[in-house]
Amino acid sequence: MTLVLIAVAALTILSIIFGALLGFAAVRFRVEGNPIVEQINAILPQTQCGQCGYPGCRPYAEAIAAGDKINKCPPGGEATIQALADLLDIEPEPLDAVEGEKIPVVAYIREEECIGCTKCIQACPVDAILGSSRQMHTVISSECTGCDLCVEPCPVDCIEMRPIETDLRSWKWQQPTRQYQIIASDKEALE
Amino acid sequence: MFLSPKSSPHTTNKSSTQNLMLRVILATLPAFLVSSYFFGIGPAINVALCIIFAVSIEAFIVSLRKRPVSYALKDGSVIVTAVLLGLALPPFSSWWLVLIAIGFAVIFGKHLFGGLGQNPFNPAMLGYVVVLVSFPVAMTSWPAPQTVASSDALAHVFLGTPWLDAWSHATVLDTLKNNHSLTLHELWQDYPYSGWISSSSSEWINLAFLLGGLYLLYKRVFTWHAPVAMLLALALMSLIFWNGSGSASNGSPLFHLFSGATMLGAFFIITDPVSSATSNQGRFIFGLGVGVLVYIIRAWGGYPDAIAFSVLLMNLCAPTIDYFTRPRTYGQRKAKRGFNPGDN
Amino acid sequence: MSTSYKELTINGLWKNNPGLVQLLGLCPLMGTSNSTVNALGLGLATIFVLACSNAAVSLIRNAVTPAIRLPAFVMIIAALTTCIELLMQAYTYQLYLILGVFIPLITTNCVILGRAEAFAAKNKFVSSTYDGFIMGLGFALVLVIIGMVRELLGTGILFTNMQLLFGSMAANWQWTVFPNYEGFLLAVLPPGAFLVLGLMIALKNQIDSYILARTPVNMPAAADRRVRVTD
Amino acid sequence: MTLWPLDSFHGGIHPPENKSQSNQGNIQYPPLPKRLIVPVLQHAGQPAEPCVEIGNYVYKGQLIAQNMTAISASVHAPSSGTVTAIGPAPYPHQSGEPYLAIEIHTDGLDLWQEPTPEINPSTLTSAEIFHIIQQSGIAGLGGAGFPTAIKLSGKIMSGIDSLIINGTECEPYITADDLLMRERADKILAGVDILVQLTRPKNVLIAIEDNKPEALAAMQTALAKRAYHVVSIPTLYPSGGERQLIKILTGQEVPSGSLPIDLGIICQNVGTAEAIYNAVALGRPLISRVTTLTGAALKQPMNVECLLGTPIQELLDFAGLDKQQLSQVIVGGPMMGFSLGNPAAPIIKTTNCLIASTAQEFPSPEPALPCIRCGECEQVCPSNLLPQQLLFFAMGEQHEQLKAYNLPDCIECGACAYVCSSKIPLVQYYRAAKADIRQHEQKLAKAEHAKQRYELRQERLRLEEEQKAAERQARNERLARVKAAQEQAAKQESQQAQSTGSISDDELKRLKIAASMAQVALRKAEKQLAVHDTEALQTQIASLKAAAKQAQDALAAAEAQLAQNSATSSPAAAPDEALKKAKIQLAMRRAAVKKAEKAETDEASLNSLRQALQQAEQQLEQLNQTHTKASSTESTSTEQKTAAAPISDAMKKAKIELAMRRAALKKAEKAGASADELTQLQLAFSEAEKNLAQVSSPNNPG
Amino acid sequence: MSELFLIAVSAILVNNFVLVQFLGLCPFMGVSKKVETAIGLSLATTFVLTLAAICSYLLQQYVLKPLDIEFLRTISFIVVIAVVVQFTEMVVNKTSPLLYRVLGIFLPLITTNCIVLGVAILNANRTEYGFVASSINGFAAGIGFSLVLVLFAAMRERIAIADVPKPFQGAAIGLITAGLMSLAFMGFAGLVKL
Amino acid sequence: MTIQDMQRSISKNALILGVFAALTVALVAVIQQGTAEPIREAQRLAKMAALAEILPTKSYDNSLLDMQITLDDPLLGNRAPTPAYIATLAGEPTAIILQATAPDGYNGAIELLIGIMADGRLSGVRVLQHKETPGLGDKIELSKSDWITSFTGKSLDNPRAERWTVKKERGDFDQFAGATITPRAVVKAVQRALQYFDANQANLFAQRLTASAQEANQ
Ligand SMILES: Cc1cc2nc3c(=O)[nH]c(=O)nc-3n(C[C@H](O)[C@H](O)[C@H](O)COP(=O)(O)O)c2cc1C
Ligand SMILES: Cc1cc2nc3c(=O)[nH]c(=O)nc-3n(C[C@H](O)[C@H](O)[C@H](O)COP(=O)(O)O)c2cc1C
Ligand SMILES: Cc1cc2nc3c(=O)[nH]c(=O)nc-3n(C[C@H](O)[C@H](O)[C@H](O)COP(=O)(O)O)c2cc1C
Ligand SMILES: Cc1cc2nc3c(=O)[nH]c(=O)nc-3n(C[C@H](O)[C@H](O)[C@H](O)CO)c2cc1C
Ligand code: SF4
Ligand code: SF4
Ligand code: SF4
Ligand code: SF4
Ligand code: FES
Repeated sequence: MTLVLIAVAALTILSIIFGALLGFAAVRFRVEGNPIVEQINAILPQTQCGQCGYPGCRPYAEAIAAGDKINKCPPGGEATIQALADLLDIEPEPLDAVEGEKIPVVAYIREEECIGCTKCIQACPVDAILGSSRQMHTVISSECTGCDLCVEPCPVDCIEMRPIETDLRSWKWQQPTRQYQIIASDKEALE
Repeated sequence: MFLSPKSSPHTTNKSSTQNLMLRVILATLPAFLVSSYFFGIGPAINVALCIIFAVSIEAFIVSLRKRPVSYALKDGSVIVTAVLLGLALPPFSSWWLVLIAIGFAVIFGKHLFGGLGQNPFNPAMLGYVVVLVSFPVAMTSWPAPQTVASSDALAHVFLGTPWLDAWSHATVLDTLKNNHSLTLHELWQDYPYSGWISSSSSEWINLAFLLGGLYLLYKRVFTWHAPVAMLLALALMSLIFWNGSGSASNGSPLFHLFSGATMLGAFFIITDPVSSATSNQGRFIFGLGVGVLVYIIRAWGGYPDAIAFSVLLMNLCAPTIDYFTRPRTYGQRKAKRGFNPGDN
Repeated sequence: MSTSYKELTINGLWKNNPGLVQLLGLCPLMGTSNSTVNALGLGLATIFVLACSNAAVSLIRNAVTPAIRLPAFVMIIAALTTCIELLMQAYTYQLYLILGVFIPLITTNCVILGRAEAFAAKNKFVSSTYDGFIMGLGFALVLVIIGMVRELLGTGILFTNMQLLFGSMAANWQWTVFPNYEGFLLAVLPPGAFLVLGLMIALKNQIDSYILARTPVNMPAAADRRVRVTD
Repeated sequence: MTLWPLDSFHGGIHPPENKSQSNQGNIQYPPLPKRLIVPVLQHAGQPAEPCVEIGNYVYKGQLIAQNMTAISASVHAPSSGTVTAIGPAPYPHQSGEPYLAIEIHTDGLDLWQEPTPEINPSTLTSAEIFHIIQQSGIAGLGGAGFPTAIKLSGKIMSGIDSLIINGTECEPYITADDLLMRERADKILAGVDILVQLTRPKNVLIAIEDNKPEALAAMQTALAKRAYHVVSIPTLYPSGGERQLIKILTGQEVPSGSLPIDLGIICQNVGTAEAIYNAVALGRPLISRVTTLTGAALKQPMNVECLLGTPIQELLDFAGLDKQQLSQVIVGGPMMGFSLGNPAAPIIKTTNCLIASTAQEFPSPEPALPCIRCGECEQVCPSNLLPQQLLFFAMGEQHEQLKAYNLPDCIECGACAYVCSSKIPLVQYYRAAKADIRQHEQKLAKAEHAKQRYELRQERLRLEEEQKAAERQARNERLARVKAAQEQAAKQESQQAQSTGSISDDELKRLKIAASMAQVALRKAEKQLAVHDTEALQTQIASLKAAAKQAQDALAAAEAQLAQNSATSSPAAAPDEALKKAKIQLAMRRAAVKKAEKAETDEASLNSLRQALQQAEQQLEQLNQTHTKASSTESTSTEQKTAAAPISDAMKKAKIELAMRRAALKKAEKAGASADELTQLQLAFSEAEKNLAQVSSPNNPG
Repeated sequence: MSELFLIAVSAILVNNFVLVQFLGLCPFMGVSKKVETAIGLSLATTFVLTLAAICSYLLQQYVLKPLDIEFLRTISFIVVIAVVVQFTEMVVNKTSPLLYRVLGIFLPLITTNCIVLGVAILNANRTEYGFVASSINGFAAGIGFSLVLVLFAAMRERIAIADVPKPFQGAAIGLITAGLMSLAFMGFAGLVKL
Repeated sequence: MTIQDMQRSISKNALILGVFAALTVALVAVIQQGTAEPIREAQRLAKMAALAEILPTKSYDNSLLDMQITLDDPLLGNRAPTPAYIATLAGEPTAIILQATAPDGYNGAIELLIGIMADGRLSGVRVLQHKETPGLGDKIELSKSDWITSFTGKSLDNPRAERWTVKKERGDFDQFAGATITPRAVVKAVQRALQYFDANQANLFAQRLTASAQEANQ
């Protein structure tokens, strides 16, 4: 029985000391803020489109920091998932979206149809639409992130998402096709 | 029309990977012949079995992955692996042992990592080590030269008739390891086949590999860095730790350079471009590492020959060596090497 | 978090299996899987500790402050481990000797602390206990399967030395599967552990993708989730 | 030849030279083409802007496209004739895609606008010379095509260390510079003189590979008493690369990311030197160049002096193209050139060589095998990169790693791919990866920008919200104070508070943004202050605080003014008021219709709703008309209105109607409405269209 | 002296704690995707391991043994380790952002790293180990861990871009590589007989 | 942060952790109390079983574990002093059980338990602990092969000293195929233990009195 008492006493004393130490450290060395959120936010594409289920990129960054999945941002696509996986040192997962990655687009307002209702202006998270009430609106395509949030609110459906135009100068080299890709049969592979 | 334009350059030189592999196979010929002189059809059976198994396994795996089989096979690299493994295994190994060795080499050594060019470990040595640790008895039983009749050999390999004790024969390295009382002279003397430096079959085989290796060096299949570094390191180590006497002293430099698989390793194994370091500097370090490890394991470790383990151990280090031996790019102030916690 | 028991079960045994998916608790998984009996012994011990620690943590989850959460949880786990260690020492002494350091190391089996932090610290008593049990079971299953595979490949025999765990009545459970087997040493040596687990994970991946390919995907409506940034 | 201490660079290769085919004869002059296609982008950088119109007559050497930005070069008419088209035209590029070009039908007269007197450049000041070079559209003729003027602009005042004249011509097949040096050494040197006058270098080095003895001799002879060094350098590809050449000649390396000029070195091609002479001394802008025509598919390989804009096809025919033999046309050399996407494309300033090759000459590559890390590529890379590592990272699209392994320092010389034993098109991987990285970086920059805009917007909305809340509160208080008294006045006030679209509102918005931005800056600084407390920061914060306060004050003042304004202009607001009401009504009706449509109400009720909608619309229209009248008569300022002519209201209405119908139709289609519903909607739609046509036809002035 | 050297060689190579003795595998598999992070974890682990070996030796010699409560070994060791780790993390986090980036973020991972408790317990089991031998063993265990972790990370960086068959991508090929590493380390078998 | 803040944090955390410690340790201590006896029993049984295995049951009548002395001699090769057990029949010493270590096994030391009868014959040898390669060297375990029983009945001069080695070196003892080192190490260790016994027999059996005295004291 004494052994029990000794044991309990010894470890309890030890623990009290440790508890006090940590209690002290918890106050003395408290750190504010959560830098990881900033880092995550820096990786997200800042399209502010809400497709991740959060109202904007920053809230999603906070959610990731709190443990949400990293594969919910369609505009960011695989690259963002990979970057997040690297940052957080977790396994990348395939994109959790119905259509997967999209080709880059910008909004285009068919001006002759626009009735100037300003609904799209209110919807655009980055103020990429110019115009005021009863005036025709146009999209500043260099500012538009292609989030398509303005499409739905438009009462006359005059906004469409157009693929970003390419020309000679935006033409880019593609990776050569791998040999096995050329000859490989199209059967479902072990891959 | 020009869906995927092809980039410059529009012309290339005549080198080709198939050609490289072919040369390596060709260069093993002297060693194969010498080996056959000593061990009869043993090496031939080994090599033939290895090639047959290797090609079938590779074809099978590639087709499992739904990739074009002919494309994967035509580089010939799997044949190099098979030939080298076949020459490294003891003659008259049972067929199933050969199968396990080459199977591990091709599957675990090569294709699980994505096939040619992507394997971190040397496939042939991987296969060798797998059977070495799994069947140490069979793997350390070398037949005494010119004792095994072909028919008995075939029966042993394919039907599993037991190995006659009379055939079995400790190699010099085994003896060095296990018998700490012989003089150097006695060490060599034990072997009745008159040789150049002394009298063991292993010298002749090593010389043959050296010949093939020099041919490859001449043909610029690889650079001198790795082989020279390895032989240098091995010679230096054995010189430092040699007290001039026999098996109690871990052997002389000449002894180490011409016993076991030294020359096979120096010219055919550590020169495998895929699994060694990439830059010349890196290859030199790689070779040094192999040489030092070979000596350490031979002299103080538990295994008689150490080429395979040393190569695998250095394969392990190769990416790290590459990481720390990046050259300084033109116009960069210093090479980007090592640990930079600041960046990211 | 109110996860149903079915979900917990599937999670623990397959979808989020600690050994195959979370890759936690690898040390005992490798270190004690060279024979079935070792694997079984440690597996049972782990189940016990996991279930009990989850239960305990869920009971005290509201009482700890962040600063001492880790030491407190660890203390509970260590205490439970010590209990099982003492018990094994008393009643399966031989096995205790064989498993050696891996019994006290149940304390640091990452699965246990992982579950304590990830599940028990947020859930009620019963579901926490169940989660602990199932996770432990999932872990033990993987452990035992690896143990069996390694034992079989390495020696050609299954269930040797079961008497260490089950007493003398189990002495003749030994089953020679391949008579005259040479023995493939690699399997019982350290590398074998990694290779067998690696192959098991690959197998699981393959099964998963097979299942995925068979089940028709029911497209979730993307619009459901869409949140307006602006209004 | 001067003995000059030579250094060397890492790697390099010796591909077969194949120069003797084309360097036997003299430079030839092909006939004047009927049609010149002159792209507005013939150099590295931004395109020039056309300054002629279709139908204009242009003289030879006349400016037809002006450089608008610094990194750009003007374009001049290569011959006299009529501009027949300005638009996308075939362009020498690997993609085969067209580009904006000015097409000139030559008149065969080859008329200069005015006779150009020869001048002695030494009489000109540096500024004048520089101006001439800038105006003459000179871009580097060595291949990269960098506008020469900017290259020279850097340190003219302080003088430079070395001027390197690049006559190495290290690529196989190309002999244009060789011939140029043999035949026009004096002109080149005269051009060099001008460059020397401009940049006052300590050394002038003319580098020529030792496989061109005639050129070396010619240059040496022409040198006369000049203190320049003609340096013979060993033949090794790519010693002509600017950075490699600098290393050979000076032993210095151009630091990654900086330019030769940072070392006080300028490197110019021999052709560029001649072009400078032509421009400064003869007053001739860059309108032609020497180009090598070679390849086994040509009967007479040669060098030609050809006008920019000459279709490549014509030149090849001139050199005796054997169409049966031809497999591809390579623009540039075999190491760095590209295979031409469209043979109708013209010669441009950077086109130094055309190789009409046969299939045997450049056989199509064998299928690439996997890289075996043999390290050949690493041995030859002039930039001392690790091509095989870059390849793996490029295949894995690991941009960070690619940057860490210095992909940006790859000069795309192709030496690695030339020696690769697995025949991997390495350069293409690098080009694709570089393009991806560039694209990715642009995306990142854009994201950052978007983030800022988003945050600004959030800030603005928040401020507006606060503002509104404050106003609401104020209003309530006021209402409480005046209670029942002057109900109408109170109402008006509240309307004004909400009124949008007046001038001062805009002003107000601007001020608000300014205020909020000041606030944001202040807060950021304060945050920083919380972390590191420095004096500089504190003063900064003080000033920021002041700025923020100022902004707030200005905002408050503006608001006060606005309140006054609206109080005074209240009568003008009356029609507005009615209009608004009508609109609201309209919107409500519309919404009702929509709802009904959605809910699939029966036709009858829908119709009645539609009628109501129409009514509302008419009402609105009337009001609108009166409103426009009113606003046009009244002297309310209309700054805020767009400059575009107001579309007549009727038309607008019709348009709106049309648009709505279209939208309804689309929506119905999407929702999978039944067939007759659809037809009905379609009918309505076409009616609306007709309507619009009616309304717009008399109205439309065009 | 040579005894200590052999202890170190044994812990680093022959009986490498990770590849041969199977301790610390979770962080070995989990934090080995990038060389930089691997180096960070290595440094942190080596630090904690040495510290833990020292602390647990003192605890064992001066508390547990005198009081005859050695059955509390596991519980007291782990609490000491947890507290030391957490305290260090808090201090580093606050005082040195750079050090925190390099080491700190890995510290919490280390409490549940078997190698720390494992070495402490193995040391305690080895009654013949004195203070110096215990500390050396702890430090060498850390070096051995670091060695294989960094080598493995460099290797995984390479494998990450290899064309690995789908079912093997990720953890599976990682484990197989680790297995082959362990196979290579078998070459050291018999080198040191402790 | 205020002083009170800190004090509160310190005392709160200390208290909670202390309570935890008290509770958990109490649990462990109670279990320890409960299992202490069975553990001692298990250890004792295990040891007894091991000892009993190598001594003929009829050759002794004392409780071996009670007749324990501590030995330390280089010939035994042990790193630390190890216990030895003396068997007596009717008070007369009949046998001794020693622990010896073969330091030169293939993978390190092999610990042996060696039973020697009073007349110098081996009554049995067992391996306590070893690290030899599974499948090769581990055949020295009785559960893998009965090689180890070949020692029974041998003594220092049976066979003669030069034959105390493996057959390969012209000795009397079998080696396993492909593993000479392990058996040789064991044979040598056993031989040394016999030499030790031969030299110290009288001394050892005399110690039994002290041993039992010690036992009494405890
Ligand atoms: C954005 C940019 C700016 C440049 N600015 C200068 C400059 O100021 N001065 C200069 O001498 N060259 C300048 N260059 C040109 C390069 O130094 C170099 O001459 C050109 O890229 C062609 O070299 P290469 O054919 O060897 O690649 C610039 C290039 C680029 C892409
Ligand atoms: C691989 C490579 C090879 C080159 N070879 C030559 C060459 O042989 N002659 C040349 O004048 N320019 C060559 N250049 C272009 C030069 O780098 C550089 O752009 C040019 O000399 C600058 O002069 P410019 O602006 O007058 O054209 C080469 C560039 C590269 C990247
Ligand atoms: C993986 C491996 C494990 C080995 N393990 C042992 C062992 O446990 N005991 C032993 O005596 N020899 C062991 N050896 C040593 C070899 O089998 C050695 O060649 C042998 O002891 C020499 O014996 P021999 O004279 O019968 O050929 C091992 C060798 C290998 C390759
Ligand atoms: C010089 C040279 C040496 C080679 N050495 C080996 C070798 O040691 N082992 C091997 O499996 N393959 C070797 N190969 C073949 C090939 O590189 C090998 O199959 C790849 O490692 C498989 O990806 C060699 C090839 C060359 C060109
Ligand atoms: S889905 Fe991506 S881009 Fe859109 S808001 Fe969410 S994080 Fe931002
Ligand atoms: S204009 Fe439309 S698509 Fe573009 S950013 Fe704004 S809301 Fe998104
Ligand atoms: S193309 Fe780039 S990587 Fe290849 S050799 Fe030239 S500079 Fe080096
Ligand atoms: S030359 Fe080709 S095969 Fe050789 S390392 Fe370079 S890229 Fe790989
Ligand atoms: S179980 Fe050992 S580190 Fe996780």
